[in-house]
Parts: sequence; structure tokens; C-alpha cells
Amino acid sequence: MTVTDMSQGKRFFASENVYLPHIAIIEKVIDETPGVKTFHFNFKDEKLRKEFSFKSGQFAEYSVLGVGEAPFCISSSPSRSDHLEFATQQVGKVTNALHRLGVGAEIGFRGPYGNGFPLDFLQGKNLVFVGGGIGLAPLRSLIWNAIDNRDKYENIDIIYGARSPDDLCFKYDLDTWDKDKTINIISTIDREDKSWSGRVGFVPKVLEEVAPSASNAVAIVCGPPVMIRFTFPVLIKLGFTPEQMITTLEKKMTCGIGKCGRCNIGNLYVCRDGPVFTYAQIKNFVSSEY
Amino acid sequence: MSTSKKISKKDIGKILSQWSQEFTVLVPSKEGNVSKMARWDGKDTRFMDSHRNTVHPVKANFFPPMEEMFSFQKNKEGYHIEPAPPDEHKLLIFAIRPCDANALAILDMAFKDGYEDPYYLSRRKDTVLIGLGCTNPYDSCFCTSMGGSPSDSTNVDIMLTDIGNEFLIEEISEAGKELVAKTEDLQEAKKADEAKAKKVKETSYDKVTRKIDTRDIDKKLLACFENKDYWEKVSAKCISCGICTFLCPTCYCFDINDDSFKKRGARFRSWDSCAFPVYTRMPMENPRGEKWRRVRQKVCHKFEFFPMNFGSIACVGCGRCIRLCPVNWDITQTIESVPEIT
Amino acid sequence: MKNSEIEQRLRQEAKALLEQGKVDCIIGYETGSLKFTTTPLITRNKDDVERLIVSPFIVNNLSVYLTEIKGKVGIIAKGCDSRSIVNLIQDNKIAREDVVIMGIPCPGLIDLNKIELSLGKDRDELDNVTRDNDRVVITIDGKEKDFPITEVLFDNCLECEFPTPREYDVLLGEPCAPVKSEVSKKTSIKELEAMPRGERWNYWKEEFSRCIRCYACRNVCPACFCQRCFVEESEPQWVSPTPKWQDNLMFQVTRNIHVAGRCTDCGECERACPMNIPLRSLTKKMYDIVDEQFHYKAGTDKNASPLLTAYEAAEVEDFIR
Amino acid sequence: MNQESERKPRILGFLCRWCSYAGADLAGTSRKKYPANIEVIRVPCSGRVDPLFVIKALRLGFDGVLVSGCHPGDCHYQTGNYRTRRRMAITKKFLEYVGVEPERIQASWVSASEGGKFAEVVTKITKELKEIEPNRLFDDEE
Repeated sequence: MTVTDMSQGKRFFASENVYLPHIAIIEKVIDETPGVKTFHFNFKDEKLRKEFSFKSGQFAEYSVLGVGEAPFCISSSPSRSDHLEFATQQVGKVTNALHRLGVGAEIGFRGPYGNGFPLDFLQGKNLVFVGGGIGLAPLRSLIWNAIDNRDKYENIDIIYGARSPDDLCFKYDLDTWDKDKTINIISTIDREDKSWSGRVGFVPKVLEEVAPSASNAVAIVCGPPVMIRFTFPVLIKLGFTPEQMITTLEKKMTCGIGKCGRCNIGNLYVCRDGPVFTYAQIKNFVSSEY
Repeated sequence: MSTSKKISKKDIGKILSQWSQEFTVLVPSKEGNVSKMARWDGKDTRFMDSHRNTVHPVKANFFPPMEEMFSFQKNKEGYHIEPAPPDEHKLLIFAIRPCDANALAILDMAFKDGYEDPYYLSRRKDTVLIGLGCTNPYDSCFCTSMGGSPSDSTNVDIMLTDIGNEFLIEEISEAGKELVAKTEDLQEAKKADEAKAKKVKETSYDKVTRKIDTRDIDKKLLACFENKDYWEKVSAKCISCGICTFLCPTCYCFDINDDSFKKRGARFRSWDSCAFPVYTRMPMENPRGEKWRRVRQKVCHKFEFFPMNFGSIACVGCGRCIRLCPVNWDITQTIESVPEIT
Repeated sequence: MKNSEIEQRLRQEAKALLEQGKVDCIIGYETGSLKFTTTPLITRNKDDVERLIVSPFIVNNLSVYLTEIKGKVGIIAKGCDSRSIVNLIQDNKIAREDVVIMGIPCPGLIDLNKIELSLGKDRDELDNVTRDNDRVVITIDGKEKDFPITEVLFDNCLECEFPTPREYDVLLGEPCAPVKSEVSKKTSIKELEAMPRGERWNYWKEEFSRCIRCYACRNVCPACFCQRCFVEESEPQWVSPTPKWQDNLMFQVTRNIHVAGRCTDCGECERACPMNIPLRSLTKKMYDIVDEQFHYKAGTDKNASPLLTAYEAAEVEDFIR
Repeated sequence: MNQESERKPRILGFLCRWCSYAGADLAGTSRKKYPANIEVIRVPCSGRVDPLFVIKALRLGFDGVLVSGCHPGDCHYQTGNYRTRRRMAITKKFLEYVGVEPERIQASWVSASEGGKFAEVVTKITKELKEIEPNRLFDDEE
């Protein structure tokens, strides 16, 4: 569902103006890793707060007014709706400005955009989550959603890696999931580290070692492009078909609604037709455009 | 077909004056020797003498190089957002060339698809297009290869054809019919005028000598998508400037940026181009950092991706990109050189 | 020497360079796809050299490609182009031994815009344009019209100081003398200088309100070789990407200062501008300032230090407190 | 008229950390009187100052820009200030040609011991800037 209530300002022309942001207020800021923060926020408008809905895997355009806009996925789960969350790494103009904000600050929000994860398709399947670094953010929304509706899914496997123990995001979630007997989680870091007693190795390599079964399974992959590139061949080796491999992609997205032109992979726009794709949809272009 | 009308060239000012009562009339104009469609000054009709086509495509009147989307101010209660005031002008564009009118139809598809774009569509709404057939196409024009022609009237409301001292007037759309009905000073066209117009159209068609073959072009492009050697060769002389995309009547890519002034801030939309490396640059990597990938995107978007999504090639053959390119990068040569499927 | 003879020698030379493996790539001009137009030919194939041409329309400054092409390059260079190449050598962007410069003495190029303006006809409506020493003969509708070169050559060609390349490996044709003619157009530097200061600012404000920020001026410029231009920086954001006149003007003024001492007055920025902004009235002024203040002419000495990295102990200082 | 003389032009100063910044400091600690309308950015060397900074300051609405470094021969990095000198010379000339009042572009050599000179320079520049219009070059926005 798309939220079309334009609570602030006048209605624009005849139809609603999708480019006008809603105002949201930051309620909490969590330092995930050096350079990554999670923001808890809520809409300023009461009505919108109640009516807003989204799907796991959808994203939004967040703005610091006067600085600019940037897209991030909604990292919280629709099944837990007292507030919304997004996580971002400090990498550019907008994210730098976001990271300077504290509790109570107002940000602009447009969305939700994109397709989200195909929940109907995923029901009754074994879910294999493969995540790297901040790529856990969109997966996390779906993982919590699956946990909150645990009876709708079969096995849940999570393979998650980061460069170092310090770079693991959502450690509080990882701990919770670790204790949850109904899911199987494997965390890994890229290189040996004194403070780390768990697995060491790149995500695709660990995935190959863990070798989850492809039978009645769907792999959901998100991470840095280089990780995604190396993960697909491993999944194919494990017997996953292109339709059983799902990824959520990140591109520079300015408008969020398939118009500004920059986020395409072939004829598909990551913002409009994605960000969630099956490997079958993008395999023609993935080797050279992603 | 109903009987057509005609008007003497010297009376053009009269009908433009009438139309100015109801519409904001735009005519081919020059600013700093750069031609574009701009508001008619109410007097001069000499613009007709030198009008072949404008440097600025007509898209610039609906999707300008930059526009304010909304402004914002911070007060005690927080941010207050004020959308840009709607553009309520009813536009009448006089002497639009068939290619540019066809290009608007392509932009309409893009801006209407999915979420509607309020800025473009509000300006576009109720626009009347008065087409003028070309009698002197440029050597860079190739509209006849792109499904158009110098006299194509598909996407205009009224079509004018130059028959010497007069223009033959054909009503194309309902809006066109209505406008003609209430326009004074028009004369009934004679059989001979219509015959003359037919002849003019035929002659003009033959004057477009640049031809390309776009059969199966989408399939051919898909097949050579990974052919780096080909794309490197094709893109070698491109200097990655934005001329061909900015002044293309069908290119619609844009960027959004904020600006802060003393008392308020505003968000602006401006033209952007797939020719620029920054267009797709992300903090960690750039999927189209190399020139050949950008040129490939430009060509494939027009001839492969847009047709896949909308069923129409996103090129009307106006030839601006060829005329204005500082290094004479020629899209028709590129299309002709796309390897056959083996 | 006629252009056709120069062409013959050029093709032989280029072919030999490729055959002997002295270069990997040749950059020259070939016939363009529009009337009178020429276009850059960048090739590694020795058969393509037969397409190389020399004409009064070889406008592009080909040295702009040097920084992106890998391997050794044989390049055709007019006087101004050769100076741009020297700049690149001075700035360590290319090594002298990696380029073979085939110099062409250039008696000035024909500015089709000037012809279009004075005749009220577009270039594709002209039948023929030929250069005959100090005259240019234009055939239109079967009739010949005669123009003195001072009316139809590019402004920068009329004011060119070094029509013959200063740096080359082989010179094709005999050296030629500068035209050295005063440019008399509306926006000449002299006229601008005669305006009151505020009017001057408003003049540029007006001109740059047309700018659409296509960056053709920057991208055709061999002196603008930065990997990342300051206009593309977002943190801090020096210039707004929105093409407001303020930012357009700021961009162009800064670009001019950044290429001071590198600009060879090749005129490409002004020629490329689709919005007809008189950019050369900025670049030439900077060229003159650099000459007057530091007696420095860009690209005339490959062993000299670039203008803005060098100094002399005693130098213009009257403006410093 | 009275109001005009009260007007305080905004000046942005780029001061070299080795000389001019220390000079400004000295002017402060030794209670030298100079107008308080200069905002200072400390730079490692006057050679760090890209003319872009100067133009950006004008774009942001500063009435004048002062670039100040060590005296010739005294640069901590040997040649930084010589390069500044060349750069500022062409910047000033060029901006004047485009239509910027020359008073807005200022340069000075102030050593660490010249607190008095710094105060004097700022006083003089302020006086000059008061005599010309406030900077509305780029300013047609609210």
C-alpha cells in the first residue's frame, strides 16, 4: 500500500505530489559500528503514524532538509509497528548530515517505495539469509517478520559476515537470534581477530562450507556488490535455481519512483521494479552492470 | 475528413493575438542567439522566417533545466513545507515541429507511468500544440526512420503546412477542432490548396535523407550488451558532456538537490545526464564509471530499455544530438553499426 | 603546401608509425557525418589512416583524449593543440616519449557560426566553403560569395600567436605566419572593460543565466584534466548542481582560474557551448593576464614549470599589504 | 549616513597558522584595537587557499576576503606563499574583470610578531569595504 495522505502543506495540483516529504522525528539513535547508526523515528503527523504501512524490503527517501535526500531501506519489521527504523553508514553528504542529528531532530521522509520481499512466495519455504555488513538491514526487517510469524516458514538459516567483529551490525539482534532455538545463525568475519572466537572467512566461502540445502529453499542475499557477485555462483553450485535466489540491490536512487533514470539494470529500475529481484530477473545484466 | 482551412502568412499575428486571449502563446524565439519556445511578444511574427527547429527542445517548457519543487522554513514548531505554486498557464505552442510533438508523447508516458509527476503533468495539462510541417529539414534529421515524418501530425492538435504565401490548417484533435471553430480570420481552403499541401508533404519527406534501419534493434542491442570492444570503439570520441542528453527532446533524467538561503531553503530539480560519471556514482563504487558503459546506457535506454517498458523507441530523429555534439558523435552511425545477431 | 598533400604525408606517416609499432593508436580527424564537419578519428587499425583528413574545419583539440588513452599515441596537432600537449607534459599527465606529435601549421579555421550569422543560413544550406589564402569563398544557391578571412575565421585563430606547432616530431607543411587581426565583435574584451563594473557583472549574469551546465566547456578542454572536478564534490559542496546563474558563473570563473597558465586559447570551450555563451571573453582575458603579469605563454616550453607551481622571488606584489 | 558608517562589512580571513594566525592572536592578547568583523579560518599555509575558497566566500555573502601568509622567504614550507602570491594576483585581476570590486579580494603578509600590522590591515580593509556597497554580487535570493 502506498501512503498518499499529504498531511502537511496544501495539496499539490490535482493529484498528490509524490515528491513532497513527510516530516518525521528521530526518537532514538543507536551506534551500530564505527560509522553506522540506526535511527528510530516516527511521523510528526498523528494520523499518518497510525495509517502508515509498508512491506519488508521496501525503502524510502530520507532527507535532511537543506542538505538533500538519500534512499535507505526500512530496517524495522512491519510486525513491530510502534516506530520505524533505518540504518545508514556515514559515507556522503546526506549521511554525514544524518549522523550529526540527535533525538528530536526532524527529517523528511518519502515512501515507502519499491516492491518489498515476496512474502506469499516465501511462505512455507526454508529461508536462507545471506548478508554482509550493513546489508543485514533489509534482511533484518524480513527476519523479524518471519520470527513474528514463525509458523508460516520452515527452517530459517542466517549467514552473516562483516569485515571485523566491530563491523557486525545489529549485534543485539544477532545475540537474540543466537539464543532462538528455532533459527540457525552463523556469523563470520573476514580476517582473524583476537576478540573473535567464531568463524572466519568471506561470506560466500562460509556459505559454501555451510552448504544449506536448496530443497524447498529460497536464498535471500544482501550485502556489498562484490559479496553479491561472489554469492550467486556458490548458490548455483548448491543447486539453487535463479528463481530461488533473491537479492535486494542498492544503487544511487534520486527520485525513488522510476523516473530520474540512474538506478536501472537493463530495463528494470531498482527503485520501481526492485529493490528486491530474483536472480532470474537480472542475470542478463548483472555481470556487467552490477 | 472535414474541409480544411487556411491562413495567409501575413495574418499569423491576428490569430496569435486571438489565441493569446485564452492561452499563453509560445513561439520560436531567440535569447542570446539560442532558439527556444518562449512567450510571444504580441507583435513580431518574423520568427517564422528563420525557424527550422529550436535548439532547446520543447520539453524545456514542461520539464525545465531547473525548477523549484518546494520550499521549507524552520520555525518553533519545526519544518514547514510549502509546495511550489502550481503553474496555471494554459500553453499554446505555435509552430512546434512534428518530432518535438512526438517527443512530448514519449515524455508523457514516462512521467505518467506509475507515480505521476505533478510538475511535468500540470504544465502539460490542456496544452494545445500547433504543429508546423517542415519544408527544410536539417541534414541531421532522421525522423522518417523513427516512425515520424516532416508532416507527421499524430501528436499535435492542429497541423499547419506551408503552401507558399499561406498555411493550410488541418484540425487533428478534438481540441484542435474546437480551437479552429472559434478562430476568426481563417479562410476556407480550396481543393488546389490541399493538393499543394499534399505535394509539399511528399517533397519534404524526400528531403530527409538520413536513414537508419531500426528493425530488431532491441534484440541486436541485447545481444551485444556485453560486447565491450564494440562499445569502447563506439564511445571512443565521446567527451561525456551533457549536450546530447540535455537537448534531446525525449531525455528526461533529472537530479534533485537542496539549497539553503538566508531565510528559507528549497528543493530543486534539474536536468541530469547519463553521460556524467557522477550520475550513478555511489560512495563505494560506480556501476557506470567507465565511458563505454555510459554510452551504452544512453543508446540502450533509447533503443532497447524504453521500448521494453513502453513499446516505443525513445528517439524521434530530431537530430539535435548530432547537430550540437562538439565531436560529431552520431547516434545514427552507432545504430547502423550495432553488430548483427550471429 | 596544399591540404591534399599534407593529407597524403600524414597518412603515410601515421601508417608507418602503426606498422613500425612506434605507436599503438592514432588520433586525427576524419570527415564528419554533417556538411563541412570533421570528427575525431581514434584508431588502432592501420587501414583506418586512409580516412585521415586535413581541412579548414578540423576544430577539435584532440589532446583532450591523451589522458584517457593507454599506450603510445600518434596525434595530429595544430599550433594551439601542440601547446595543450606541452601543458600535459609539463603537468606530468603524459610523458613526452609516449606521444608522437604530427604537427600541422594552421592558417586558421573557418567558423561556420560566423557564416551562419552573417548569411542567415545554416551550414547544411551552404553548397561549398573554400579557403583561398586571405579569402573564403562560399557558394550558396549556386552563387559565390567572397569573404575576407577576418570575417569568417574563429576569433582565437585571428588572434593566434603560434599557428605553427612549437613542439612536434614531424611537421607536415611549411610554417605559417599568424593572422594577427583585431577581433571586433560585440563582446570583445575591450568593450567589456570599457563598461562600468556593475554592468560587467550584470552582463555575465545575463549570459550565465542561459547556461544549462552540460559541462561541454570543461569536457572539451584539455587543460581540465581533473579526475574529479570541484563542481562534482558534494562534501563540501562548493557549487550547487542546480544550474542557477550564480553557480554557473561561479563554476566558470573558478574553472578559468584553475586553468590559468594552461589555457592555450584554442577556443574549444566557446565553440562547444550550445548556449552560445561568449566563454572566450573570459578565457582570453585570463590568457592576457597571465601574459602581462608573468610573461608566461601556456604550452610554449615543455621544460618550464607550470605557471601556478612556479615563482620568482621578485614578482608582482603591489596588491599585497 | 550615520547608519552607513555603522555598517560592519563581513570579512572572511584565511590565515596561515605559522605567521598570520599567530599574528592575529598576538593582536588579540596585546589588546590591539581592530574591528571585530573578521571571521577567521586557520589554514596550514596560505598556499592551501584555492581561489575557489575566495569565490565561495563571496558566493556566501562575505563582503571581503583576506588571504594572509608569511612574508616572502619566511614560508614554513619554503614556497607556499610565493604560490599564493601568483594565484591571488590572477584571481584579483580576473575577478575585477568579471565585475567584482577589487577591494573585496585582499592579501597580506603578516608575521607572528606583527600583531599591530594585523590590526592595521583589518582596520584598513574594513574602511575600504565600508566605502563600497555591501556584497550583493550573488545575492538575489531571499
